[in-house]
Formats: sequence, C-alpha cells, structure tokens
Amino acid sequence: MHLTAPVLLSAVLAGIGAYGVLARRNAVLVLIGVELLLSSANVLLVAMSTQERPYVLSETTSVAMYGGQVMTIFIITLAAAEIVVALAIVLAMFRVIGHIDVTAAPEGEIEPATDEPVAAAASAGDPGSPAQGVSGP
Amino acid sequence: MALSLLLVPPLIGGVLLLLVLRGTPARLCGAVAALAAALSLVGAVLVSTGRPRIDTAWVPSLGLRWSFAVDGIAIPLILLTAALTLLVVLHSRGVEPPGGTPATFYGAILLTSFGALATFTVRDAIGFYIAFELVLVPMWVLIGRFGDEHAPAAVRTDAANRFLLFTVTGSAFLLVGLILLVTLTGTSNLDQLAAAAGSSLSHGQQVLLAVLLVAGMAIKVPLWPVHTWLPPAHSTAPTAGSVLLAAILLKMGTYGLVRVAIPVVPDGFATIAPYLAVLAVVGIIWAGLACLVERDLKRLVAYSSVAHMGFVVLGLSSGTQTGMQAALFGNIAHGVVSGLLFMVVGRLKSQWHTADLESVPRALRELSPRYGFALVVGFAAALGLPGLIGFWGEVLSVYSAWTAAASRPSGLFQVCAVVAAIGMALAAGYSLRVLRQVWAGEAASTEGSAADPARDVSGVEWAVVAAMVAAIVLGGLLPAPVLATTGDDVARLLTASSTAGGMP
Amino acid sequence: MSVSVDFVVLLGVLAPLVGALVVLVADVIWPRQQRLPYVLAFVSLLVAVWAPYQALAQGRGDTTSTLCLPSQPTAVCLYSVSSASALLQVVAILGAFLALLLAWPSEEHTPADRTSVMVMLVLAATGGAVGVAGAHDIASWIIALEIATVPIIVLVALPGTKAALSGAVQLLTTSLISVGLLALAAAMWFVATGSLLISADTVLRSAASGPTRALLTLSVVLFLAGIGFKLSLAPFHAWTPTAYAGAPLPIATFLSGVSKVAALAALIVIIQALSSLGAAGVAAVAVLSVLSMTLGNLVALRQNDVVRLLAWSTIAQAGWIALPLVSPSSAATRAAVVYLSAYVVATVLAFSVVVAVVARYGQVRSGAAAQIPGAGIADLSGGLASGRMIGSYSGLLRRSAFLGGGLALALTSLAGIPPGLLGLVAKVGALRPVLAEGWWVLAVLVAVNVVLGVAVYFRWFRVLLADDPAGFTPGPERAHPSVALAVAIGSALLLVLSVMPAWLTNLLG
Amino acid sequence: MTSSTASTFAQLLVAVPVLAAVVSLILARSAPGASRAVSAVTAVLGFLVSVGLLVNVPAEGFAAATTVGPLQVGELKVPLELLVDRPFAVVALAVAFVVACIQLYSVWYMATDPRGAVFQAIVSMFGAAMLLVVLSGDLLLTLIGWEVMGWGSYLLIGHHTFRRSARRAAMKAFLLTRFADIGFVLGIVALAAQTGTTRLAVIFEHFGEGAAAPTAALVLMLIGIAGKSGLIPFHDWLPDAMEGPTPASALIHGATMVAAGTVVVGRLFPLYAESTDARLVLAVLAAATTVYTAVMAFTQNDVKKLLAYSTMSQVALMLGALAAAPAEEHGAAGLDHLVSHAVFKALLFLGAGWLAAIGGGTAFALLRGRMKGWGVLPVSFGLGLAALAGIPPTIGFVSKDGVVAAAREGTTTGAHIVLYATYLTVFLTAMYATRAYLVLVSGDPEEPDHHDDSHTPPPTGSSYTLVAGVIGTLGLLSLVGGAAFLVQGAHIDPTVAAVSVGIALLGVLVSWALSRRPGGDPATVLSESWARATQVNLGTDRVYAGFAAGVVALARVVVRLDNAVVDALPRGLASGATATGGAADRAHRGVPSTGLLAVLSGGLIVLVLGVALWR
Repeated sequence: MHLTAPVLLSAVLAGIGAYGVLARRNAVLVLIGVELLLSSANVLLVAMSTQERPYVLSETTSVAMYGGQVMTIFIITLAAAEIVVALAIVLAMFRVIGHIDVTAAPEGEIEPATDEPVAAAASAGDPGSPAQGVSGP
Repeated sequence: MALSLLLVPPLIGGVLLLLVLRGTPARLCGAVAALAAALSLVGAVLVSTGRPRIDTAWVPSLGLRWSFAVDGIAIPLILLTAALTLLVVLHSRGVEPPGGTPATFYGAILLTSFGALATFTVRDAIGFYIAFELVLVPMWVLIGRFGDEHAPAAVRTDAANRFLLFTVTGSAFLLVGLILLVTLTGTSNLDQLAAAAGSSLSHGQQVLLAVLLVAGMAIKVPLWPVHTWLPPAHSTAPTAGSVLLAAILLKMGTYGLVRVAIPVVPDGFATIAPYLAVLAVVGIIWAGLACLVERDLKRLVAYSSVAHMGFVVLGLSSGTQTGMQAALFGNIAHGVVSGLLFMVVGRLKSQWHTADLESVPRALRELSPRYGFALVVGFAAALGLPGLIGFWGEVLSVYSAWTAAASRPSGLFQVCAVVAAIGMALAAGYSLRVLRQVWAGEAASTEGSAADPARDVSGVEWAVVAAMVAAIVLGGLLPAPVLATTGDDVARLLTASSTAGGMP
Repeated sequence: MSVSVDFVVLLGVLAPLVGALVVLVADVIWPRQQRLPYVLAFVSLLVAVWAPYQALAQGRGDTTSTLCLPSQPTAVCLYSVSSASALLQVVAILGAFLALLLAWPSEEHTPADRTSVMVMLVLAATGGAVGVAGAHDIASWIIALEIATVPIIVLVALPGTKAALSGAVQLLTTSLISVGLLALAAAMWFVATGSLLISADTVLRSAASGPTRALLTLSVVLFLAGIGFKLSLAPFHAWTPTAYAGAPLPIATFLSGVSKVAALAALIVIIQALSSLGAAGVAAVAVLSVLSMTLGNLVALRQNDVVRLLAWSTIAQAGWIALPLVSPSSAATRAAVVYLSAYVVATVLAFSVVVAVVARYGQVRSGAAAQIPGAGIADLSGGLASGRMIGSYSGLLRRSAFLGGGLALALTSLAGIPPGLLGLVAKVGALRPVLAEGWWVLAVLVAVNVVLGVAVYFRWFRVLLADDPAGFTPGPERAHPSVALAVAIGSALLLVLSVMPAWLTNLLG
Repeated sequence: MTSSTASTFAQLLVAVPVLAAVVSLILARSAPGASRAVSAVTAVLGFLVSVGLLVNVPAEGFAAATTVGPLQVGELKVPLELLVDRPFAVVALAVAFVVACIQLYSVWYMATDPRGAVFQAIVSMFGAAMLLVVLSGDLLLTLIGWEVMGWGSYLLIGHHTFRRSARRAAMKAFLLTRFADIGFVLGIVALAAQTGTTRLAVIFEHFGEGAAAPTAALVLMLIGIAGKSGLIPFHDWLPDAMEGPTPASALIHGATMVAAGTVVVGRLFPLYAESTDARLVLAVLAAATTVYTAVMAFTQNDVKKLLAYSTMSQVALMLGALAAAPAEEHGAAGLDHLVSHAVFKALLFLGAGWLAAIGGGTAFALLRGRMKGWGVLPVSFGLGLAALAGIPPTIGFVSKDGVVAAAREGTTTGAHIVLYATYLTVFLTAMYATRAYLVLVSGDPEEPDHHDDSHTPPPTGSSYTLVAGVIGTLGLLSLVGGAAFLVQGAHIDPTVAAVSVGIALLGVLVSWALSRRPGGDPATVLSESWARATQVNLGTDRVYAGFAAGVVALARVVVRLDNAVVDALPRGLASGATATGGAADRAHRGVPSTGLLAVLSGGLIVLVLGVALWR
C-alpha cells in the first residue's frame, strides 16, 4: 500500500497546526492549531501501523502493529482532556480579563524591571535602601 | 586525632557561635573563639610534629574522600593560620564589632580559619576545591557586614561583591580544571597525582589543565591583572578581616599552585611559567608604583600585598627548588608582615577615623611610640630589609628567577629578576613614604609632643602586636627552621616531576 | 497474550491517583472539609513512597519492572524502575508532600470548596510524575507526562485572579504546544522504529539505516523541544516567570519541584534509550543547557520579586539539570538525578521560607491597618509589604535564625558554595560527565555561569544579613507550624545531605 | 693561638653589638639611663673583643666561623659564615674602635635628647651591621649587613624627625642607596648563580681556577657600592645626611657605611683583580668623584658639609687605590686608607660636634675663631685636618702614600687615571683642610640668630673629661697611628712620599696665601655664584627630584590605568551582565509573543543542531 497520501496529509496538517499555534493570537484558534498538530500525529500513526516492516522483531510485531492504533486512541483521549481544561481556562480568562489574546502582556505583574546603576553585578536590593526598585503597581 | 584537634574546634566553635550563642555578649563570644583558636593552635603544633593522615571515603560515587594529611609544605602555613587566628581573636577583644552581633563576627573568623586549615591539609583534588570555597561566605560576611562603618553601604557592598565574584570566578575555573584533571587521570588523590606528575597526560592536556588551574589560583593570589578586588576588600574589611584576608586567604592561592598545579602538571606549568613570571613582575612594579601615590593607607598595604605575592609567584614559576622554597618562605613572611601592618593600620584608622595619608596625624613615633615601632618594623619588613622576615623570600626569589630551571627561557627570567629587583627599590619608596607621613614628623597639636598612653597600644593588644613583631624579627634572623621544614617535601615534589613529567 | 502486573511496584503511581479519587469521593460525602483532603493526601503519599523506597532499598543499580510482555530473548517491560528513577519518584512525592504542607495554613484564603480540588489535582499530578519515571513505552510515557502537567495548569488557574489566569494561559499555551510536539515526536518515533517501546534495542535497530535514522533524529529533536517546555529550558522557558508569579505560592513550589521531576524523568527515559548511539546526538542538550543557565542567571540578576527570581533561577537550574545529559553514560543520568534532587530540596526550602515570610507580612499589614486606620498602609503599599520583594527579607537572619538560616542554606546550595555543600557536590557531579566527554569549552562556559549564579543568589543572601527594612520592623518571625515543619524538613535534609552527600549518591550505586 | 679562638672572637664581635642593640632598644623607653649605659659599655666591650680578634687571627689565610647556621635553599647553599683574615681584622678593630668612641661621645652629646637611648641602640645595630660586612664570608651575609646599615642610616639621619629637612635627607639617603642596591643585589645573585653557593671561599676558588671573570656581576655590584660610597652619580646624599646628629655623621662617615663599599671591594679583590674592565669602571668613577668632591669641599660654608665632601673624596681615593693596585697587592692600600680615614674622620666629626655645641651651629660663619681656648680640641682637630691633608707624620700621610704607591705600581689605564686624580686631590685636600683650620682659629664668629634646642650645650665637668678624652685619643692616634701600618709591613718610598708631600704643602701654601686677603677666608677668592652653586652640589638634587617626579608621574598613570583599563573588564562584564539581564527581562514582559518567537527560534536551533550533529 502506498503511504504517500496519508503522510502528505499528515505533513499538511502539521504545517497548518504549527502556523495556527505560532501565528494566531486568539486562544481558540491556538487550540485548533494544537488539535491539528495532534491530528497530524494521529494520521501518521494510523498509517504507519498498517505497515509491517522487516526489521521489527517478530516477538513484538503484534505490539508494533497495534501499537500505532492504540497510540492514536491515547492521543485522542489526551487531546480531549487538554481541550477541556483549555476551554475552561479560556472561558475564565474571558470572564476575568476580558479578552482571549494569548500573546497579550501578562496581567498582574508585580513590578517592572528597573534600571539601577550598579557597580558590581549584584548590588540591587541594597540593604541601605531596601525599598529600592519597589515602584508599583 | 591531632588533625581533628586542628580542624574541629574552629568548625564547632564557629557553628556554635552562629547558631547557639547568637545573643551573647562580646566578651563571652571572644572567649569561646579564643578557646577554639587556642585548641586549634595546639592541634597545629601536634600535627607539625606528628604529621598524621586521615583517609576515608566520603562521596564514593564521585570518588570524593575525606583525605587529610600534613607535610612540610603545609606545616608553616598551618602554624601561621592557627596562630594568626588566635592573635586576631585576641586582638579583637574589647572591640564591639560594628554592624552585627559579636557572635557572627567571631563565628565568621573561626569558619574562615577552618576553611583555610582544611585547604592546607586536604589531599583530595575535589576536597581541595570545597575547602577552597569554605572561606568565601564567612569572609564575605566579614567584609560586607562588619566592614568599615564610615564607608557608605554601596562601597561596602561593592567591596564584598568584588571579593565574592572575583574569587568565585577563579574557583569556577579551578573547579573545571580539577574535574578535568580527575577525569583524565582517574584519581583525585593529590599525592598520587603529584607522584605521577602528569605522566599520563599529553602536553596539550597538561597545558590546558595548567591554564585552568593557574587561572583559578591567580585570582586568589592575586596576580596582576586580576588584583583589582583586593584593595577595595582590604580598605573595607574590618581589621580582623583584613588580617585574615592578607595573611591567610591569599596564601591559599599560592599554596594551591604548589600543591595542585606545579607537581601535578609540571610540563604544562613549565609552558605557562614564563607568562606567569612576566605577570608577576608586572604586578610587582605596577603595585609598587600604585603604592607611591595611593592615599588610603589600607589600600596601600593591599597593593603592597600584590607586589609581595608577585615575588612569591615569580619564585614558583622559576621551576627551581630555590624558587619554591623562596615562595613558601615569602608566603609566611607576607602573612606575618601584612598581618601586623593591617593590625596596626586598622587600629590607627579606627582611632583617626580616616586612613587618608594626606590628612592623618603626623609623628606617630612621638604620639604612640609602640604603634610607631610596630609600624616601622612592619614597613621595614615590607621593603625586604634583611634581618626581618621579608628579606629571604624576596632576595631568594630574585635569585631563583636568575637561575631559572633549564626548561624555562633563561633570558626572560633574568630580565624578570632585574625587574623584580627594581620592585624592591619601589618597595623602599612607598614604605618610606608612609613612614615619612605617619611615623616621622612633628606632632601637630601643642600638647601632643608627649606620648599619650591612652592612645597607644597596651595590654593584650600590645602583646599580640609584640608577638607579631617578634615573629618578624625571629623569622628574619633564623630562617633555617622554616626552610628546613619545607625543604624535603619541595625536593620530593620537584624530583617527582622532573623524573616522571615532561615525557608526554 | 498476558501481561504481568505487580501492584506493589505500581503503588507509586496508583496510590496518588487512587488518593485523588478518594479525595473527590470524600468531598462528595463530607463536603467542604478543610483538613480531611490533606490527611487523605498525606496518607496516599506515604503509601506511594513505599514502592520507590522498596526499589531503592533492595539494591543498587537493580531495576524493578512490571507490566512485562512475555517475549524472547528477554521480557519487554512497559514499566520499570531503576534506582535513578526510584529516586526521582521519591523526590516527586517529597516535593508534593512539602507543597501540601505549605498549602495547609492557607485555608482562610482558599475557598473551602476548592480545597479538595486542589489536593486532588496535586495528587494526580504527583501520580503522573511518578509514572513518567517508570514508563518505558511512548504511550504510557506521554499519558503520564500529561497527567503530571494538566492538573498543574488547573492548579495555577484555580485562584481565578487576573495574575493566576495570565500565568495559567501562558502555561496552557506552552504545554499545548508541547503536547503537539510530543505527539508528533511519538508518531515519528513509531515511524522510525516501528515500535512504541523506548529502549536501546529499538533505537539501535532504527539507527542502522539512513532514512529511519533521520526520522529518529527528527523525533528526538521534537521530544527534546517538547520536554524543553516542561523543564523550562531556554528558549522554551517563557511561561515560567509568569506562571510562577501568578500561581499561589504552594503551587509555584509544586511547579518548581514536582513538574521538573516529571520533565527530567521523561528526558532521562529518552536519553537513556539513545545512549547506545554514542555522544554526538546530544549536542542540542549542551546548547539548550548553557542557554538556559545564562539567560536564567542574567535575568534573575535583575529580579526584585523573589518568586520571579526563583522562577528565573529555575530556568538556570534546569540548564544545570540537563547539563550532564550531554554524555549518554549512566553516570551522567545519575548526576542529573542527583542534581535535580539537590535542586528540588533547595528550591522547595526557599519557597517554604517565602511562604512563611509572606504570611508574616500579611499579618503585619492587616494588624497595622487595624491599629492605625489610613496610616501604615501607605508605607507598606507596593511589593515590600507583600513579603515577596527582596527588600522584605532584610535582616531576616537576625529576626529568625530558623527561617533566615534555612533560606541561606537553600541559597548557598543553589549557588553551590559552602555551607550548601549538597549543591556543590551536585555541581561537581554535573560537570564530570561533561569533562569526561572532553567538552572543556562547554565546561568553561558553565564555569562562567557558576559565577553568575553566585551573583544571583548572594544578592538575595546579602539582604538577609542587612539591617531591618527602613521604617518597617516586622518583629520576630513566627511561621505557621506546618510551614515551619516544611522548612525544618527541607533544612534538615539539606544539612544532613551537605555533610554526607554519599547518603544521596549511594542510593544510585 | 688557634683559628677557632679567632672564630669565637669573630662571632662575639658581631653578636655583642646585636644583643646590645636589642637589649638597649627594649630598655630604651622604660629605663633610658640603663639603656644608654648598655650601649656604651658594650661598645667598649666590642672594641676589646676586636682587639682579641686581631691578636688571635692567623697571620696567613682565613679563619671561618658559623653564625645562625647554614641554609640549604633548594639548589642554593647559603653557609652564612664569617670569614676573617688579618687585614679585615684590622678594619674590624678600627670599626669597633670608632663605634666605641662614638658611643662614649654620644653619652654626652645625646644627653638632653629624649630619644637618645634609642639613638644609641641604633648606633649599636649600625656597628653590628658594619662588622658583619667586614667579617662576612658569605655574599648574603654581606648583603644583610649592607642593607641593615642603610636602614640604620635612615633612622640616624632622620633622628631629628621634627625637622623637615632631616626627614627628607633620611628618605633621600635610603632611597638613593637602595636604588643603587638593585645593582648590588643583582650582582650578588649573578655571582652566586655561577657557583650555586654564596660562600666566598668557594667563589674565589671557582674563579681562581680559570673561570672567566664575572665582569657583569662585578660591575653590577659596583653600582651598589657607588651608591653607598657616594660616587658619582650618587654623590648627593652624603652632604644632606649632615642633617643627622653629629655622632651619626661621624659614624656614617668615619668607619661604617661610606667605607662599606671599600670593604666589599677589598673583600672581593681577588675577583676584581681578574676583571680589568670592572676595575676600569671603578677607577673612572673614583677618580671623577675624588676630584669633583674635593673641589666642592673647598667652598662649603658649613664645617660638616665640608667634611662630608671630604669623606666622599677620601672614600673615592680608597676605591681608586683598589681599582689601581696590582693584583698581587691584595688591595692593602685601600684598606689601610680606610682605617686611617676612620680615625681622623671620626675625630673631625666629633670635633665638629663639639664646635657646634660651642657655636650653636655648624656654619663657618658661626664658628669663626671658636676653636681657640678649648684645650685639646684645636690641637686634635688640627691634627685631624693635617691627617686629612696627608701631612707627615700623621696617619693620613702614611695611608695616602700607600694609595699613591699603589696607583704608581698599577699598569692599567685605570691606574694612570687614579694616579693623576690622586695628585690633584692631594692638592685640593690640602687647600680645603688648611682653609677649614684657618677659618676656625681666626676671626670673630657671628652669634646664632636663633638657638636651636637640638644643639647640646658644650661639655662641662665629667662630660668634658669624657669628650676631651675621646677627642684627644683620636688626635693622638692620628698623629702616631701611621706607625701601625709601618709595623704591618707598609713601607714608604721616599720619592713617592716627597712628591705627594710636596703637592700637599703646595696646597697648604696656596690656601694660606689666599687667606691673607681681606676676609680671611681663602674660599672667597672664587666667585659668589660658584660658591652658591657648590652649596647645592651643582644642583644634583634637582636631577634626583626630577627622576623621582618622573617615577611618581608614572605611578599616577599606573593608578589611572588600574582603574580605567585593568578594572574596566570586570566592571564592564558586571554592568554588561546586568544590562543584558534587564533587557532580557523587559523582552519577557512587554512585547507580545516574544515567548513564541523564542520558541520558534529555539525549535530551529535544535533542529539544525540535531540534524547536523547526529549525521
């Protein structure tokens, strides 16, 4: 059986998924990207488990044969669990923060980095002035 | 047993002071510290005669061992360390350490002493590194926490950080070098390593190891141009800290060269020795010149330390037994001399509230004759006056450079000898400069022409200072005991390296 | 086909997971209990530690296996615990235990209905972490790894504040990407080896021919990237500071301890399989390791929030943890495990002290606010009063030798300077495999990072020695008993292992 | 008498003053009287010991003695032994004698000085150091004595520490000699390096067996010797050293420091005899110095300064004799002149101290005619000046005749130079000696415009007896001591003697004739500006000051470099680290998706590395 088509499909899925993860700012779209990545892996696994290869030792052939398919089911389960958690958090994020832009600057930073004149590498937090560098929020 | 007596009292005493006796008054803390230091000194005397050895496994998976032994090379340093610790503790008596509790102060002194003693006795390469690092935190605390209270916090912090980071940089290279050494040779026993003298290593490996190890030690020594941590550290540290730093900590670097670098990778060391010698003499001249214009008395003594350690390194790099003997003697000499100078200068600084040579009171010989006497002896020894302890190390290391080993470029080393001799003249220049400013002169105040006993040294402190003066004079008049103690082991080390080493 | 199952061996995984279930069930029966979930959790952790304890106790270098398939010539086991992985499991369980101890007093801050959830999630993640260490096939490996990860995301998000959610989202995004990469890696692995087993045999076989070797390389690279996320190796570290800063302190503790164990365990499983191939495959580890160290240390130098400082220090330490793995020897694995153990003990100890100090500042702040309405708060506003700013630790050593000493010990251990000898020994161990491979240039770069690390940790240490903060004297520190217990356990471990590091290293043979 | 007795005496001769110095230094503050008594008594004791040494020393060959035991410093053997033979036993006797005189004299002179006890203790130390140089049989031992003497001179010259000029002079003396000692040390090192030992006997043997003469080492040592002996170009510290109390001047000039160079060259004469080149250098330096300083001496307006220049001139003569003498002579002429010079120069200085007590200062203006009426003083002082001028039958005549004879017998170029320089010097010396005598016995003194507390009142009563005794003894010795040399085997060649005496008498006559002019001072014949220039040694001090300023300027550059260059790297690294850290921190906080970009780049790095390296 020719594996060209499934492998190509897998590659395309992986590419789209990677693009979605890296380029999208909307959390839901990022999630979809991840799903695509996982699907790409699934396609590859399933396709490959149809192949019996000569170098696979006979004792473990059955494991190898079914392993790919079992792994696929594992990954689907995993994806489901991840998505549940992810969606829950995205919802909470929308409710509390008001947007679902995953690349926005994180909220709740306690203090920004301050530029301190220092002679040696580690003289911030000078005991003489413990309040140094404490400027907000 | 004797080794335990040497090492355990400072450790236990230090830990006890830091953890249990935190709130106790200075007098009690001082007494505890003095007791621990005295016990340790007894131990030092015992190990000097008995030369015991301990060797048990510690971390087998890394090949780390509790391996301690004593030989002639270490004995003078052990005695110096133990004795100076006791003297420093006694000298600090009755002074409320500024900036922190007395318990911390004395605890840090004891732990520093413990680290130094461990360094001088340990015989395991990795153990050497650990011992080498032990002194870091206590000394850092002494400088940063108990430093000159007149200096701004930022200056203290800068000095303490410089000390810490410079030294750690050195020891990080040292660590890499030691581990590489251990992995290449398969043993971490320094005696075995010295006996093998690098015979299992190729020339390239030896050079690499020598560079790493020497780079690590050089910062501690300190060698030009990595000396810039020393003056701030000294000018900030309390008297006790300065004494320990100059007299003991710097010695760990040169001792490390003698113990870990020279015998273990003789071939590699021979390759870099010319560079080392050049750096050493540059340091001699450089620091000597800096002393001619330095205004802060403590910084001046610190720079003079750089110059003196230059002589030590010059002797070591010559590759001759004379050179190594001279270096080991110079080590001790500098320990005693700089110890005395820092004791005197530190106390004067706290009395004057300044160490600026342009504004200190004049005519110490009139106002405080005992301090004046100690200062004269100290600086006379610092300029290498014969009859005092500083002479032998310097003149012999010049000799050793002139007659450097056959594996060294003799022309270069003779030039180094000439330059080092010029450095001796510079030492005279700065020593006399100080004496002229501080010791000689006319008392400025009208009532001050007569000595004021209250401002002079007395009691226990005078006993301590007098003991140091006596050591300087005795060491100058009778150098034979020290030289004889180190002689055999130096010969053994160098013989091993000349028979086994050099053949990749 | 029959699979042998030895439940005693699996106890390390099963006990926390069962414990998690029991906590949930108990919550249904007796809702809103404050103490019960903790008690159940402690019990299940105690049970769980039995299995790796057995593995460690029975002998050096032996492996305990279960879930074995009867195949020839040797049985293939899906779950096997070597002494190294047993130690990792112990550390994970210990970390979870200490994190729970730290969470114990915070009941007034955590809504009661969330206590069980929190405890359950901690238990679940612990089970996952323990499982990763034993997994020897990709399926259970990836599942265990995700069990160790997903609950942590929830844990970070649990307080529901903006900061918490920001952290959680960062963590979520990265762990999702990580999952994607790992899944792809798993698929590649399967393509290359034709097997889901992670073993030296399969690797050797697939490396024999060119095309599969390339696939295997790609797979390993993807694995490395995926685990890089979990281990906070630069450049996969970006989530770490935000997640740490946003999470409740006990959870940050958990994150810095247990999740690192899981990640390292996962990495070791892969690297061990690769060991048959020789050295070159792990050049990428070297790069990631040095990059993490350098970046982590440099940024940590500038942190004034101690939690962020610890977060960046974690990134740096992750570099150290991965460092020995440049060498594919078993000694290198042991070194990594020892380093991780030293790191976890020290970091958890540091976090414990932070928890104590933050709690103390909280009391002072509310007390001051009660006494002088309108005054006091103004001075105490900002980070200083929260106990999370580095300045809040001013004079801690003098106020409390216990907390200050514990923190000092932890910091020196992380820096690798005596008296923190355990850290020093661990660093020596971590450098040895590097130099045994002859990579002395790498070692010199690492040496530079030793210096940077000292600068980082001593910057904090120095504050401990300083005077009390200006205009604000918090008085003597008194920690909550459970936090004090955590500090005591951490300090005692660190002290004892500093004097006798052999007790730790000997466990690995 | 056996040589072991001589060894014991040699050891004692060094040990007694060393112990005396230690004891009297310890007592100096608590019991000054006892301390000074110790110094004086031990000095006399030391003289007796030196007599014992001379009696016991073998007539031929050496006697060796250990000191603090031999040192084996790696490859280098340092026996630290004393070596004594007859000529040096004589020198030791002279040294011990002069030291004893000075100690006794100091009991009076330093009576009112609060730190007199310390002063005398240092004199003991100084004497010990000089005796060490004289008796040393080991190069390092020589160096020890040599340097300790330098330090002693620092302490003695700077005794009046409240005077700025004294502080400066002390520092100048020590620094200048120490600077010159760079050569001395290197010379010693180079000599020892060839044999692996610092033992003189071995070194003589080594080079006696035909090894090439160590010219470089010998010339290096000459630098140090030139420094201590005030040869050109180190000829400016001795006049300044007059800031020290007069006994110190007598000590430094009479028998010790300045003469130490002669002792060392005399000791190493077997080596110098081998090296014509080194001796030529010495001859040129000595000849130039002896003439130059004699010229300078003539116009000095201070009796101590005149004596200082005369010392340099005479010491250069000794060295000239050593440079010129034929190898068989063993340098006896130079050593003889050292001994005679020790006697008459100590006499002159101690007399000058007495004069200063009378006149309230040492300037000729204060002292005109002051010498009259002080009994033994004018006679002795006159005898001392006669000896300086080499008038028969004084001790100076005999020894100077030896110098001339040695130069005449020498066949080298150096010997010729020395000979003519000696004749010239004899003439000049006679001139300024005559001038000094004439000025001191005639005319009316000025009153000192201020009374300096540091000057001691003239001796009275028992102290008069003491001082007059010391001075008288020295005067008597100056007159008849020359006989000692004749006893030792020196002989006077009538022709040689006639020529040099003739030249000396010519000088006396010229000086006397000039003093007939108005003003009575022969020196006024020279122009005022010349006189002024000679007071400051033709501005040599400025050259030194310029050199020192150069060194200090270099030091300032070094300090600046230390801060700006050497320390810049660590500072830069530190600030670079913090800056990078801050930038990275900001990158992680502000800009969106930095994290993801990092992830992307990281993935690429890992990919490339993985694929590239695993292949």
